[in-house]
Amino acid sequence: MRIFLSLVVLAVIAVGIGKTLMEIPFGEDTTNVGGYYIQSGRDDTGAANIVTSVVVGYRAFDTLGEVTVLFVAAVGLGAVLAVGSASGRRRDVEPASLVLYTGCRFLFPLILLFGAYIFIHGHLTPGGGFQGGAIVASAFLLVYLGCRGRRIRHGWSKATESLGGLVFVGLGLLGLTAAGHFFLSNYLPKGTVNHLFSAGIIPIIYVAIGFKVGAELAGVIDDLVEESE
Amino acid sequence: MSFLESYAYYVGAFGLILIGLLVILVKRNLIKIIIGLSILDTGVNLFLISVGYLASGTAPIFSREGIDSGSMVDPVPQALVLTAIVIGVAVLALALGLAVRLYQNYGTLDMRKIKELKW
Amino acid sequence: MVSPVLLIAVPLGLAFLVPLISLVSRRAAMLVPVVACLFNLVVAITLMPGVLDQPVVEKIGGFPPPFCINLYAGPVGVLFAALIALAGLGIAVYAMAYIRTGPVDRYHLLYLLLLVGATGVVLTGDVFNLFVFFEILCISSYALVAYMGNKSGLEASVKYLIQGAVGSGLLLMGIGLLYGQFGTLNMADIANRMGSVNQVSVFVPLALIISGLGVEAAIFPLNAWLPDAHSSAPSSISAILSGIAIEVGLYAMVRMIFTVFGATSILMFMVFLGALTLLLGELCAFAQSNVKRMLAYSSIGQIGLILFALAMATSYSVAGGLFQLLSHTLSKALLFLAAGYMIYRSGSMEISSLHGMGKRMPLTSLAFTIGAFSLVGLPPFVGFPSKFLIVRAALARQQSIFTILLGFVLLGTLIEGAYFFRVVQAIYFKKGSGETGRSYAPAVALVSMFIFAALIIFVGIYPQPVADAVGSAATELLDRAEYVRSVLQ
Amino acid sequence: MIILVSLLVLLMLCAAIAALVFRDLLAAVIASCVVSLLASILFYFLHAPDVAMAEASIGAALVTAIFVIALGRTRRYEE
Repeated sequence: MRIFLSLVVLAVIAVGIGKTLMEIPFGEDTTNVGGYYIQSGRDDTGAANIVTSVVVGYRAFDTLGEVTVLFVAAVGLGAVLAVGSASGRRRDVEPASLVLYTGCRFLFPLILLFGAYIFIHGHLTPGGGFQGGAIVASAFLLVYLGCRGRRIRHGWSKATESLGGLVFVGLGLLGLTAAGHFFLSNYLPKGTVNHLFSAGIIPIIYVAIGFKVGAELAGVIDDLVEESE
Repeated sequence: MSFLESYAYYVGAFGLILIGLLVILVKRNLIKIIIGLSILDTGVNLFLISVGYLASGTAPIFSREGIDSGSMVDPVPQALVLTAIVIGVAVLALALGLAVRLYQNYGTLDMRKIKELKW
Repeated sequence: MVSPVLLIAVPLGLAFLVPLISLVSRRAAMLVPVVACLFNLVVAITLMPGVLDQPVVEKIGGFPPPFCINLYAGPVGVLFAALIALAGLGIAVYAMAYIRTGPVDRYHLLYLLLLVGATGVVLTGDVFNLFVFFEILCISSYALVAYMGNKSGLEASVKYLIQGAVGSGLLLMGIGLLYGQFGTLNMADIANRMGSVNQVSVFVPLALIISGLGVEAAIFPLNAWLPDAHSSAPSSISAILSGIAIEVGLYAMVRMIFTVFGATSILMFMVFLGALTLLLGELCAFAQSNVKRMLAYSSIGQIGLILFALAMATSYSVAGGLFQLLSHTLSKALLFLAAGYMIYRSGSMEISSLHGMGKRMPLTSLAFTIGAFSLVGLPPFVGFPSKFLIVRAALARQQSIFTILLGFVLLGTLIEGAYFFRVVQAIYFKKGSGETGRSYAPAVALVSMFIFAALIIFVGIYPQPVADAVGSAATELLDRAEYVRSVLQ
Repeated sequence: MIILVSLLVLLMLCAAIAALVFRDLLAAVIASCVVSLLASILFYFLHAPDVAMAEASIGAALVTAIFVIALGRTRRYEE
């Protein structure tokens, strides 16, 4: 009965969306805003990667909100797992085998370096703060596999999170006083397209996001591991 | 030909959305429901990207000189999906944290048995 | 010139500062929401006279709309921002005394972020940006509902999270369909192009967006999460969820229907839905023996009443609906805050355990009574002028269908009066069984309840300034062409 | 191209159905990881390398890790 009802609901949704999709021309260039971004994105923001120029330039406010969502989730997860939980003490775990341990120690700095590369070059190549931050966090995941006793220092990860967010908001607020008087306007010199030091505030913001996202996701993993062992 | 290809993407996206909703509606295990949410998210993201797809296009990156800007795919849906993926992982992490706490308190993840609250 | 973006950016900056502050002192973190709300209140009041003449369109990044995200600070947005800051301030002051256990710094941080999310939703002029701020609002409320870490809180939070996540999935799908058809995400730009497409094809995105937002706005039949979440959360969180979160959801929905879609054809359906939500909510509230569940169901009823008024779409009725929204925020926040300490004292949420509370906690009981009378709509409290406006607006339509529906609405109000008087009677006229010694809530909490009570009485006696503000807000909500022109000029 | 894309879509839907029917939650989690990975490849074909990277690193890797950690604390089999 329940399954039948669910199927009926799904069928209604499917038919409705299918009918609307017939109206959307697919594979044709009908976009208004997107076309403008492609035409003038390089000149407006100085980033070679147009997706980056949209994410951190035209729609940077969305990205500020997105960073906040992740922050909320990390803080909320900490709050949910902390209140009234049975002792936060970690059970003694069997140490990892030597192969795993050595491999993790070898890979950890390389992965960190790769993550940093991804978010530093966000305005030139595919990738950016979020992807780079996730890669950095996966390096910390490796630490939990290989070196099971190690913990992140909570103070440091918290401070990184805060500073990343503050840099973002602070740069935006500076825009209100700097030339243009707009929140998050790109007031730094834009340089030459396709150079590392170009695109004004975009690389700075992406580096801040990279650190922040990395610290947050590592903190999420840390919170869950602390509880689960 | 490109019409058929784009059709395949839509079928994939809506397949995922419908399967995700089905998991959420039918299953009673909380972890299973959260898996359903993640599948639903992936489907919605795939759908959004398909909207901006240009059959003969290139990625919207001026990685070298001389790329025709007219043939680039729409960058806006990609920016939106980037945001949506991060929001999705935020919700999932919180949901899993709640699931862990719920299991500590109730000893089960079956939503039929978790009924402290009456109407 | 004060920029409306400060309303979002400064509290957000303060929120990012909280982890650093709490490294030094955990208790200092609880002052941050108070400071942020005071700042927002001052900014909103400074902006108010300006936006009544001419709405401020803030272009973020400095690109011309529709290429940037723009904030639209019209009368509605600034009024809501002021209301959020005001209610947020009162409840933040209360929470300084009420929240004693658990990671206190994280509570205040999440609370501040919830307010930031709500402010963002009411100010933004971009569909996807609305989705992002909506998620901030939702995710922080999921976490806050489970804050106490008890069984019922966790269960309510999980239910809320699952329904909310499906709702935001639907909302995102609707936004994707809109982008596919119009190639833009700016509300004014979409509204401008709405006439150029087949009306049937925008119906599905409209339905998806309404059902996505309806989950948070607690419109029947999408409100199964609300009674659980509002009754299991800590009382200060119940107050902010009932007073701000669902109202913001309703605002987003109304903005979509009126401004973005201009969908006059579904308004009649929304009127029916509002009346139905009202009746069901009040009937369920009548059947409750648990105080907080009763208040939660009463919130559903009130949301139905507000939706009923807004969906009639005349300038009188929309003004009445917005006024009712304001009065519901103040009254319901006061009710939950007062109930919080009465439950704390009696140790149980049952109405029967509140017997004799009028002697045991005189000031808190008085606050509860003021809130209850205001919500029912008795003069001289703020609930009276707002309900009066709605009744007058419904009669002014001069159609029998509205008169019949108005009859149902008044029936709902009668039921509401019945169950609130039952509680007030229990508080004052029933003999309590246990101890009878007097006690008072902490001074900080009493101050916050006093602020709300004073506002309820003051606005109830001098409704004119608020009535003027909601009047121009109603004009803004109904005038699509003006909205489009002022953004895209 | 069209054959490859159709094949990937078909595989992806199969993995999603597998995530629906498996009683072993660990297997279901891995199936949903496969869904994310295949979606990430599809994103690449749709000329969205940024999104493909995000989906692979966040959607496939981190989410799966979080799921597995959470499963370690709860029950592995659906009752």
